[in-house]
Amino acid sequence: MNNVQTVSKPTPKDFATDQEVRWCPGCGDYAILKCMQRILPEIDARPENTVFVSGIGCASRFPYYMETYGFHTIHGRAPAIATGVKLANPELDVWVVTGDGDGLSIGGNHLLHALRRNVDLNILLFNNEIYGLTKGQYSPTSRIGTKTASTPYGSVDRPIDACQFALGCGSTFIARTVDTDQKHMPTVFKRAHAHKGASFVEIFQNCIVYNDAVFADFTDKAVAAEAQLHAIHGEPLLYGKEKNKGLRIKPGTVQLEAVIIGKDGVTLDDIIVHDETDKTLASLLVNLERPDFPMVLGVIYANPESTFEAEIHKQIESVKAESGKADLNAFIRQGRIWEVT
Amino acid sequence: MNNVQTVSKPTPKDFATDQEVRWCPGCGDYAILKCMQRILPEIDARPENTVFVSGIGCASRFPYYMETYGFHTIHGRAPAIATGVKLANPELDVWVVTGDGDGLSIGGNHLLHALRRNVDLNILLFNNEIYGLTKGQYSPTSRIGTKTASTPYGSVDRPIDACQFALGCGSTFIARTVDTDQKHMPTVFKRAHAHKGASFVEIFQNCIVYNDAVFADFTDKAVAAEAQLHAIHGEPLLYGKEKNKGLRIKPGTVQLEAVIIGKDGVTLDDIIVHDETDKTLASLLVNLERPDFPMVLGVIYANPESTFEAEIHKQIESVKAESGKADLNAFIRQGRIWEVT
Amino acid sequence: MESSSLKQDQRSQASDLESMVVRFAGDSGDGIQLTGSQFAVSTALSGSDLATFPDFPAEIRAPAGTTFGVSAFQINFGSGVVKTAGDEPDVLVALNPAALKVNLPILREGGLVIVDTGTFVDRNLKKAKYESNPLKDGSLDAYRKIEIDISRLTLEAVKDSGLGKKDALRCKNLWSLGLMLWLFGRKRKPIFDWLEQKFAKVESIRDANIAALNAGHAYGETTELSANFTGFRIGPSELAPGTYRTVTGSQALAWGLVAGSHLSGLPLVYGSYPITPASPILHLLSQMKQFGVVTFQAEDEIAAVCSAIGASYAGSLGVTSSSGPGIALKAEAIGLALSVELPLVVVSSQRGGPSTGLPTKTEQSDLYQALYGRNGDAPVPVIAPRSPGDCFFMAIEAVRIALKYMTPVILLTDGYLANAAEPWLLPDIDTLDPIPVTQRTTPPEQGRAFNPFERDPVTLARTWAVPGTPGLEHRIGGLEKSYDTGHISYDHENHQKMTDVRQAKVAGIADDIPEQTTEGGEQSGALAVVGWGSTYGPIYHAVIRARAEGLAVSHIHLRHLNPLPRNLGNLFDGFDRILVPEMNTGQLVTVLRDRLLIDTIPLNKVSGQPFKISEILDAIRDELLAKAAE
Amino acid sequence: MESSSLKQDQRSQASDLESMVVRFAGDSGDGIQLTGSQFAVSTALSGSDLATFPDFPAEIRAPAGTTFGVSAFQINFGSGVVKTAGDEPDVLVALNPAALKVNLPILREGGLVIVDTGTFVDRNLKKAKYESNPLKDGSLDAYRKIEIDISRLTLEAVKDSGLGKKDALRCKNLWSLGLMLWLFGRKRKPIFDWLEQKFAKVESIRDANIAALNAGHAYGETTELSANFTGFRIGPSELAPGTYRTVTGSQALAWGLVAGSHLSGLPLVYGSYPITPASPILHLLSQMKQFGVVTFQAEDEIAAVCSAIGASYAGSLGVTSSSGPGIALKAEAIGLALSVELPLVVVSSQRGGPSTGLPTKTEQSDLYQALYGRNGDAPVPVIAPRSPGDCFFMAIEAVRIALKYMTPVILLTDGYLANAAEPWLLPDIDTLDPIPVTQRTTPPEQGRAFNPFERDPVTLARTWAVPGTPGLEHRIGGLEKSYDTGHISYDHENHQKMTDVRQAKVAGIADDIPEQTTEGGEQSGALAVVGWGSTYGPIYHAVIRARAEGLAVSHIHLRHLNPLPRNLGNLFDGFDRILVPEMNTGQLVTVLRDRLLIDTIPLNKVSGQPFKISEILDAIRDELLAKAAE
Ligand SMILES: Cc1ncc(C[n+]2csc(CCOP(=O)(O)OP(=O)(O)O)c2C)c(N)n1
Ligand SMILES: Cc1ncc(C[n+]2csc(CCOP(=O)(O)OP(=O)(O)O)c2C)c(N)n1
Ligand code: SF4
Ligand code: SF4
Ligand SMILES: [Mg+2]
Ligand SMILES: [Mg+2]
Repeated sequence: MNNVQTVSKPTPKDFATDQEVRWCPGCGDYAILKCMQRILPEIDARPENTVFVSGIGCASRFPYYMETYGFHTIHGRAPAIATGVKLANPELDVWVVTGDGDGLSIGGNHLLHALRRNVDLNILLFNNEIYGLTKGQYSPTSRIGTKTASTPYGSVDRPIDACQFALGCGSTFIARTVDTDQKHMPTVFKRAHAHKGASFVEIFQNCIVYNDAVFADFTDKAVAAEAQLHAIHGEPLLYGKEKNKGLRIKPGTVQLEAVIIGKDGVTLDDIIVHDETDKTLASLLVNLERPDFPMVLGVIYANPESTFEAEIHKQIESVKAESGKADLNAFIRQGRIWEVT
Repeated sequence: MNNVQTVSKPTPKDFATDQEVRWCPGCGDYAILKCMQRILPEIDARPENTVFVSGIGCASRFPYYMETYGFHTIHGRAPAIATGVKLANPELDVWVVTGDGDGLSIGGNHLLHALRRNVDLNILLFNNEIYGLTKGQYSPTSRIGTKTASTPYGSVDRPIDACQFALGCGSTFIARTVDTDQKHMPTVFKRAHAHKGASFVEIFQNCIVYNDAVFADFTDKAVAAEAQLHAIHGEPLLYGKEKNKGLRIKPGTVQLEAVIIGKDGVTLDDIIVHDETDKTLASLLVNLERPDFPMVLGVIYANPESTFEAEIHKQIESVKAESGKADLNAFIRQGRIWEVT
Repeated sequence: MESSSLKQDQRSQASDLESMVVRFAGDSGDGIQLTGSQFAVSTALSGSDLATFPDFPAEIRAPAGTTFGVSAFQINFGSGVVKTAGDEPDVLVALNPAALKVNLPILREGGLVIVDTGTFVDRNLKKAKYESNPLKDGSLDAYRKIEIDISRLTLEAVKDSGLGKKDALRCKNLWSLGLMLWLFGRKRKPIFDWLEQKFAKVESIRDANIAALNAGHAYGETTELSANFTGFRIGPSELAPGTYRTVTGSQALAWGLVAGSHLSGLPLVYGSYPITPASPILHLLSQMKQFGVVTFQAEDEIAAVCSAIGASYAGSLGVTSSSGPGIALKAEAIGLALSVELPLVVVSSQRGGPSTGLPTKTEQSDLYQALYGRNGDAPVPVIAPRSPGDCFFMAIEAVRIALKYMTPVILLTDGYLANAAEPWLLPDIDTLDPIPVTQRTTPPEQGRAFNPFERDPVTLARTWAVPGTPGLEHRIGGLEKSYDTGHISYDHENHQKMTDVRQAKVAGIADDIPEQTTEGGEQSGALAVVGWGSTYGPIYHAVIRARAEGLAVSHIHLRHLNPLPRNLGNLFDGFDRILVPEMNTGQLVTVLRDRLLIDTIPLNKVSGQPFKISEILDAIRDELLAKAAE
Repeated sequence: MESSSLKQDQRSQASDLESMVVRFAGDSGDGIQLTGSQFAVSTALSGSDLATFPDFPAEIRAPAGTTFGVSAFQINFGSGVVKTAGDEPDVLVALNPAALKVNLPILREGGLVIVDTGTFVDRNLKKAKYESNPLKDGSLDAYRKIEIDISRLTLEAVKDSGLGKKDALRCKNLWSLGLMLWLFGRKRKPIFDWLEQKFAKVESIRDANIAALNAGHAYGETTELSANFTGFRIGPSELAPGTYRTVTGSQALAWGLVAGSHLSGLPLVYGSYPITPASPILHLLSQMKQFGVVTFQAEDEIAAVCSAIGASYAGSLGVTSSSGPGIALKAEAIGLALSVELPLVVVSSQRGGPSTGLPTKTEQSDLYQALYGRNGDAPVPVIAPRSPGDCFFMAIEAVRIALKYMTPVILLTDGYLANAAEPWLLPDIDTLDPIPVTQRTTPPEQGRAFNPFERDPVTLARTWAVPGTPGLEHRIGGLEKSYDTGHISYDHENHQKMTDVRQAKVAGIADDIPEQTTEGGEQSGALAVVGWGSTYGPIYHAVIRARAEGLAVSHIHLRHLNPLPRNLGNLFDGFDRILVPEMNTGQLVTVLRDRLLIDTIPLNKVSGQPFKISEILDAIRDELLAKAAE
């Protein structure tokens, strides 16, 4: 542990603990850790003011490697514990780290309520479509037919889409990124951090041991440009190496269509300009299905509202202001009291 | 209890138990019970084949009043127990009765997973925007500012919309109806029953004691026609006493617009025709906000997929077919065995 | 069961016999709870000691007139010490046939029953499942009775108020209250004050209620009633001098938590999920925002306890509360709190179990769960208040232990304590001992690492460093931790050491709690009656009565259940036998047999109802007279 | 700790001493578990009795070469009875420095260590945190050692295979295995067969592995090694005649559940959520779909137990399973099952606690939770297998009790049993007792209501009527039910009656389980060693050794923990003292003191590791020699 007593600006190294990192060699988690240690100094985060709260899973080991405050809690409950942290001290910068099992299986309910309440948390869901820590069972994001230790004949459950779920929960910030993309991920983390309220970030994370290459169809270097669309607020939804592909509204419908500029008379003007405050658009973007459509990454939805803990404390302050100095002796003597002599 | 030994067609009375109904006089639950007892004979339900599974809450007392099989379980867990029932016996007709607290607060996770797995359950969520049984605390569907026993200064949590949540969970059937509407509710129940897979029905139910008239702005007889839009597959999305109001796509956007036929050049052709298999449309419809838009009732989304329990059993049957008669003695003797003499 | 002759017997005896048990009963819509609590207020202001117990129907609002819709409120008051709501009512006010049906069986033989004859019509008799009219068929022969058409008299009394018939009839309860005030010589003034305040904005209702109250009172004074009944006179009790109020266990508990927050200087964060009978604490605390109290109605009990743990982690006083099934759901998280050694108060309001059980009934069957209901070797201090007022002090005690020892603490209360009320000598908060809290702020010396599991050598509490403190950044979690560094450790010997230190820490609290004393009776004798929690009242009275009969019995009441007071074994050694009344199948008995290796005589009652004094008295007599005679 | 002289001592003694403990250790990537289990297979086929215990790293795949990435596999085999994986290895195979570092401390003094010198390079030494090379600094002086550059020899052996260096080096484990097979005179044939099958589709790997195996074997036979070591010879054990296989506790448990389903004729519905060390049962059952087994990986433990309850409600055999924290989450639902009296089997695989604790380590600290971890008075039968093979029979016993008594049953296994393997005399399923099940199908007589809580007068089990059955429609739930009708009842006396009958039903199972016997030793004596669960092995051997030393000690092993066998108290009366070894802080001790009011001597070990025979033997000696001498 290092000793942050000076006020000098911390560096990425200051955010690394002395604990040996114990993920499998080649695990996508390393890149996410690196990215986090990199961006925290850039956003002027103070180690003492930063808290990582996690559940249980490979991903949830994250806090041990961050030289900040950290709480490795119990399976699925990190959003609830983090809510308590924010209620006690709204000033803290709280990051929640969770996995697809931790956050969407056992912890689905807490995720739902942290999102709908809009607690000011930065929630990072490391989605590897598998239970890593317990040695490879399928998860709620695993595709139908996934063969795992618990589904030797293939899974039959319809998977959930994390972002679609977050939208349904009334989330005010939804973004997606990829573990290996050290250019894109930092921008998403910074936006998530800047958003006041619950920021939900899905990170496609490769589990090299139990589910290797499950996202390769859009994360492989060779195909990424054609398969990923990086949504940027105010800019047209374009993708492809030549940025000549894009999304437009299929005329007369409420559906999106993947088109090529210059083909069939399509021009740049036909392409929708990304509006991250448009919930319907967000819903269309997260619902696009591969391989007919690109995988949309970046900040898909961001529409700030006041945060839960701020409202709670506002109410307390207004009651305090109204009632004057609270006196417990006086309070318990309200109503009928009598003297015995 | 009555004795169904003959094969005569049951009547509504045959579905009523001899137990005194113990809801508050005037509670909306009575009307829902009556509706259920009415439609079961109409859909040829057999009492012995029908199971009501509920959690805990006023709504969850429902099974006690149905002369079928019934299981009043524990708070929030009815979807999980019902899933077990269907796994054991897919032939049973299983209804889940839950409240906004039971289903969306403590039970949110099980509801999510029953919906995404598409277990063949008819899930009725009695939404009264309050915890009735525990004497009136606010619920996850209560609007901001709701004053209750636990929020004397008004609630600050952003509410969840049940149908929006169900959509985010990947539900294959979503409908809404109103407790007092004895014409509309039966049609919705019948559709829910006919749908193979998880059918999610939100019923706006009045809690006369703790949250009276909270839906009055669209359920009051005086305003209902103007405030409710009954969505019907294949028919234009019209409402109003004169059926002269409707919804259209705001040109060039993915937004809906409430318009009046004959005004501003709007014609019937502009009005969207309801397509219950269109998920985006469903998302737009459940997201419409009162009072600028009507409350959309009826079957908002229905897009059947194969059910969880069917797939599970299909897999078992195919393994069985492949492996021939299973012999446990032989099975445990597979691999290395040796004799000691 | 106590016979009426026995009761007569006692009346001629010692100080605690000058008491009277009155039970108000009617439809849930009749305003019985209000009537009862206002009667209690007026009685308290007259200086009587008292204890009350509301008996709600399980339904929110059951159909009018049915037996399961009957609501009752019982009050025991007297000039002596009163610690239970009374075994058998001496007076029953029954505002409809169903109320009579349900409550007559518990009225003592020869007791007084007052009925509203106006409600004894066919429809109501049928709803109450009466085959014939009990007022006419001799059913009440064993009792003294006053039959009044309260309905009609009320309508008459309020006829000038302009209220419709339905609203007018609602004043019945005030009419009956007026009559009862007259009967016991209580003042009407407190009720007037209350009505003034409550209905300040609806004058018509206020006036109608006042009119009804006066009419009922006048009826007692002036009508034919005075011929037969001159009214009871119960003098003021000899309570210790000071300022009093009536308080329920829920109130005292909520206030005690806020007091704990005040005394420790830590803001209170209360995470809870509604459940009977724990919800009132949430309701009460949510009305105390001026004290900076954060109340959080979580999505479920797991989130509730987790939010409290998160709050404690962030340096506040995290408290959660629930009842049986909800406490079960918190088990895993309580294990986390004890593993990471964070302060946490868990209030467990016991109710009838198992499973959903009997939510509105009282029971003591969650002691096992509190002591043992977690995975692993997971010791947690457990304490239990013994009376409504004691909830205040035990809440403070829970906060004290949690903060001093960095541990979750379980406080076991129950449905009886939650709802029962008693006069309470108001404490002066300023004179209560402060609860010192150390949150470390100094970083370790340069080059040395901070170990959050460094321990106080005496208490064995770990060091508390709160997020926001520079230089003390650290990580904690539910995996086993190194004793020396606080980092994750899979080391064999370390796990043994940590297991031992967790155990030693909780066991060591025994040095920090009062030695066990007897409540009544000598330090030795033929029999000790040992109780915990809300059985205090009936045991207290039973022992006093038995001692008045010359029996060598003492009362020992445990407030600390884990660890037990150090001297308990020694104290028990002084008694030939130990009788343990419990509202469960013998859970404390298990603990005492295990910890002290002593045989005890269990006295178990699992009916959802508190013990009657007579039931315990009978058991004492049985041990000391019947068995001795054998 | 057992000294080497003591070990020598024993070697000259009775039947269980002709045994040898071998420990394979290497990096998690080295294929240690495969090597170990193949060695076990070949050993078993030679007729030795054996017990194995894998010791995984906590991480999925820790960085290569680190101490926390070391994987080990221990096997104890011999010509006598073998019931533990052995206290201290006699032979250690260390495939890299980290493996040596971690495992050397437990090798017995004078034991044999075989190291792969090829890995003792600076980089690896540093990773293992060695300051100097242990092969050179005298660290191994107290041991016999064989230093071989296994890495190089392996590369050489497989150089014709066409494998790259990395893949070629992967064959190191087969090389070592070959050497060990030679050392103990075991056959290579079973390994060839296995390789043929496993790598049928990748000939190059198969051939390389065979080449490595042969090379290792040849090395022992032909090189300088044979000068110093002629190999050990452990003859076949005297196991009972019959067909054997090796089985782990997880396998036996999964098969036992399927057998229970088969014997009762009810389809098995297994609802579970992955958790160490319970997951293997889920994995194994999901491979048994041909038996109609439904496996359901639920969203969490609550849904898992609920799905099993739902399945039982619908007439199947509902089973759920988890470990400590997950079992805690199931508490509320187990309460529901016992309240509605549905059959349910709950498998609890204990691991190090509290909280997340030490997931990969074994412990017995969830006995409290099993017995007491629910709200209300909520008795549940609890049983515990004592060995891997016993898991099969106890799984059937759990099913039998659950179905016969309409109750949830908790089966307590642990991380050791789950992963440990032993030779198992294969039972003939056709000769096992069927489990009769009655699901009522006849409607009540016309006009009479069906009461689902009508009870069998002997077992007190309620009537089971399954949805789909005409005429038996009914409702059940977690609220208290009327004894007479099964409807909701708030009646006081009824609650007492139902509480009593639930208790009596579970207590009555004592009439339906075998009387307790001793495992070894007389029915009376100076000392009884009383255990439960996986401590069976070490207690068994310790008692045999102590008896060989002439000490009057017997072994009593409980498989039924609630209710306890009827005669247990009587049996204990025959002993002067009772020693209770447990891998917890004394949970069975609590139970025995409470139930039988007897003092016992606790012997507790909470280190995540099974007891060593010597630790128990020392405690026995301590009681019977040291203390007796005092
Ligand atoms: C209450 C409880 N249930 C189950 C577990 C076992 N468990 C630990 S992590 C995990 C799932 C991990 O999957 P995920 O959240 O996707 O994280 P990953 O390991 O893939 O990063 C499970 C089932 C546990 N620790 N606690
Ligand atoms: C584990 C658990 N927690 C809490 C409760 C208390 N409880 C019962 S019903 C309920 C909420 C009821 O609200 P809702 O589901 O909306 O049903 P309603 O009564 O409004 O129909 C609560 C909090 C319980 N019975 N069990
Ligand atoms: S198991 Fe998968 S997710 Fe876990 S550390 Fe290894 S590679 Fe990463
Ligand atoms: S409390 Fe509300 S929801 Fe419950 S029965 Fe009464 S009116 Fe209905
Ligand atoms: Mg994962
Ligand atoms: Mg509700």
